[in-house]
Amino acid sequence: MTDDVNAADEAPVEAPEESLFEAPPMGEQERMVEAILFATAEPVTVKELAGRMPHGCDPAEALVHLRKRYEGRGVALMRVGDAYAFRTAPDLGFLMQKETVETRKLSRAAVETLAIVSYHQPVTRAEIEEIRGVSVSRGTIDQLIELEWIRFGRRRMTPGRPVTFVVTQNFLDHFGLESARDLPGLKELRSAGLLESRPAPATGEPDEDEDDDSDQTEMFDEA
Amino acid sequence: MTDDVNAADEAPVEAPEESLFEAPPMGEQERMVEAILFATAEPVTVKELAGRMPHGCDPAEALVHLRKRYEGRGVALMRVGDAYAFRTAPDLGFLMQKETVETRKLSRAAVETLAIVSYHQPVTRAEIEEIRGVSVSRGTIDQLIELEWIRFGRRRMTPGRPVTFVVTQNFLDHFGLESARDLPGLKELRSAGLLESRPAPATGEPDEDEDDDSDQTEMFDEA
Amino acid sequence: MSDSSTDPVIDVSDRLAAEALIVDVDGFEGPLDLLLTLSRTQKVDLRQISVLALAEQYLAFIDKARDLRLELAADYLVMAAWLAFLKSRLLLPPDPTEEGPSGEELAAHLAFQLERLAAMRDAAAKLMARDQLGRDFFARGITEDVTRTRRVTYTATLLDLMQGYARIRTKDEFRPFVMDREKVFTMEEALGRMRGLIGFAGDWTDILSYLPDGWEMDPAKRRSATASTFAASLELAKEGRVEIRQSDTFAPIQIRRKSDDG
Repeated sequence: MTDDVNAADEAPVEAPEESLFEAPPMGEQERMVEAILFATAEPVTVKELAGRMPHGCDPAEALVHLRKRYEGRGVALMRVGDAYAFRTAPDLGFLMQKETVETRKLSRAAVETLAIVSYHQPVTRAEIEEIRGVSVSRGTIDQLIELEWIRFGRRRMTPGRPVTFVVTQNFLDHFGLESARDLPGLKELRSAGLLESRPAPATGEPDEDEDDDSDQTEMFDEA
Repeated sequence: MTDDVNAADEAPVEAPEESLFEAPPMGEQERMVEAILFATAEPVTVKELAGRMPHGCDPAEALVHLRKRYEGRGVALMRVGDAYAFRTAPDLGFLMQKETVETRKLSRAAVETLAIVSYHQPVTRAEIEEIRGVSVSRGTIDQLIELEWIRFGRRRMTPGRPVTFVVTQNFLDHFGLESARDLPGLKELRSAGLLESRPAPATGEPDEDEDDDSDQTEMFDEA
Repeated sequence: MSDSSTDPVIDVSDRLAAEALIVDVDGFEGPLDLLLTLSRTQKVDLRQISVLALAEQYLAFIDKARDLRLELAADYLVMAAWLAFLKSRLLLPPDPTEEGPSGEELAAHLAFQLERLAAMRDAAAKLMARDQLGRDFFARGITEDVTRTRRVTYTATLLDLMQGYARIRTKDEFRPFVMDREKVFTMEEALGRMRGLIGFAGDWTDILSYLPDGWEMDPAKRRSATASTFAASLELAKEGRVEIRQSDTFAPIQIRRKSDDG
């Protein structure tokens, strides 16, 4: 067309949208590409850019300039297939993640398992299951380990050498305990009204609590 | 940590997300703001920016730098109320036919009501009617609320405690206004006394007037 | 705000406009809007407008509309009445005994209202003429959602923990209660026992003597065994194998084997 050698040298004064036959200066073209890539909902091909820009524009060249301009910036001009788009600089991806911390209540199974570990540590999985009267899912244990509330203790010196679980310092911190021994015994729980169920029938084993405590102490000394 | 005095002088190579106690260099902060604002179509408040950036960052300052950087580019950093957003330069709108959102043409009543709310805010429905000399149909208000251009403001502390209407951030964003103070001709209109709600001489409710003015000033200062 | 849009020289256009007004009466947004349009025919700044002339124009308009039997909304008529009143006030010399605002005050307020409405119209036009989002300037097309990494932290209180433990332990305590079933002497057990013994019971015997060994002392056990033994006795009586008697209320219940004749 009328693109002659001098066209590029001309001053970028004239309104670009009017110059149908003379391409706007490269700086303007760069702005155009920038605006189009910014506003378009998907990556844009060079062909598409050329179609949307005034006649005689060279989007490919404008892209080269633009890409350079965005080097090291917070967004980068990226090639996506044969199209182009602005993308967040890879190192800033972390800004696109808003961590919403959602606090959920621990499941009943987890609470019970944790309670058993804290009262009976070191305790094996089989023992937990015996006390709870139901099997303990792998997930429950994993969750408590992930929360860093329980960890593996020493292996029990019994056949099969099962691993034991003990509570962690994190656990003590979270529950505001100096040591797991500070956990209230059953009797205290009952007097505090924490045993929602009726007191044990007539036979009540009054020394159980004591047992508990002593057991526990023993266990902790071991741990 | 290993952050010593020289750390600040060093190139911004180190991962910014780690420096909990030392803010990343301003250049980095600028990149972060750029990335965050590029990633969303909605204006982002300074507070929100600060919330997403590492500790100790000063997004307000980064915004100043960033705004300067984008001056004259194909996209511009715009202030919208107390939020910021990137928008394509208005002179390049012609490139964006594809993106143009066909908006329902507002009725004359809606346009006038919108203008009255924006210039007189906070304004009651009765005041809008007084200015226009006709009753305002429910649909007109509804339409403007639906467009999220106006919203309910505080109730007026006058008998009946009427609700007031004010314009929204969306309104500012849509019309490219930094704040309601930047409405065209606002100052002239005010000095001409045309933003007063003068009661008709026959039925004098002079105190309503006072309230009005003070509220309004407050509102605009706030904005 | 000057209405320079129409050529001020030609009077005819005004008349045509005024006529057009009548045709377009529905196109007005109320009497104030009509007044504002009429005022434009005065070709002066709204601040210098002759309210008297305007009132006359308006009243003339209303008269014409009536002649044409156009239905006018009530507020147009109210305005007409008010303007007629205003006109009379403006024309007559002020009566010092009369209360209320003077004609000038009323006229000034009307002029203010018109000016304000015109100003708002102007402002509205300026507002709509601004560059608009989605029409002249555009927001980011490819938005990146802030991936909300929902980090779930689980929490439990010490109370949860203790309650959990209590729950388990009370379940434990419940087990001995289940064991208590050992203290229950079922009717089946009683039947089995009595079937074995009944053959030896030729004479009336207190059923309490049929209680199993060791069940007499513990009250709970005795209650259970007594009940089941009694029930078993009834069952045996039904089978026709024993006879039951009780001499008096609360007296011992006695049974004996029924003499079998076959």
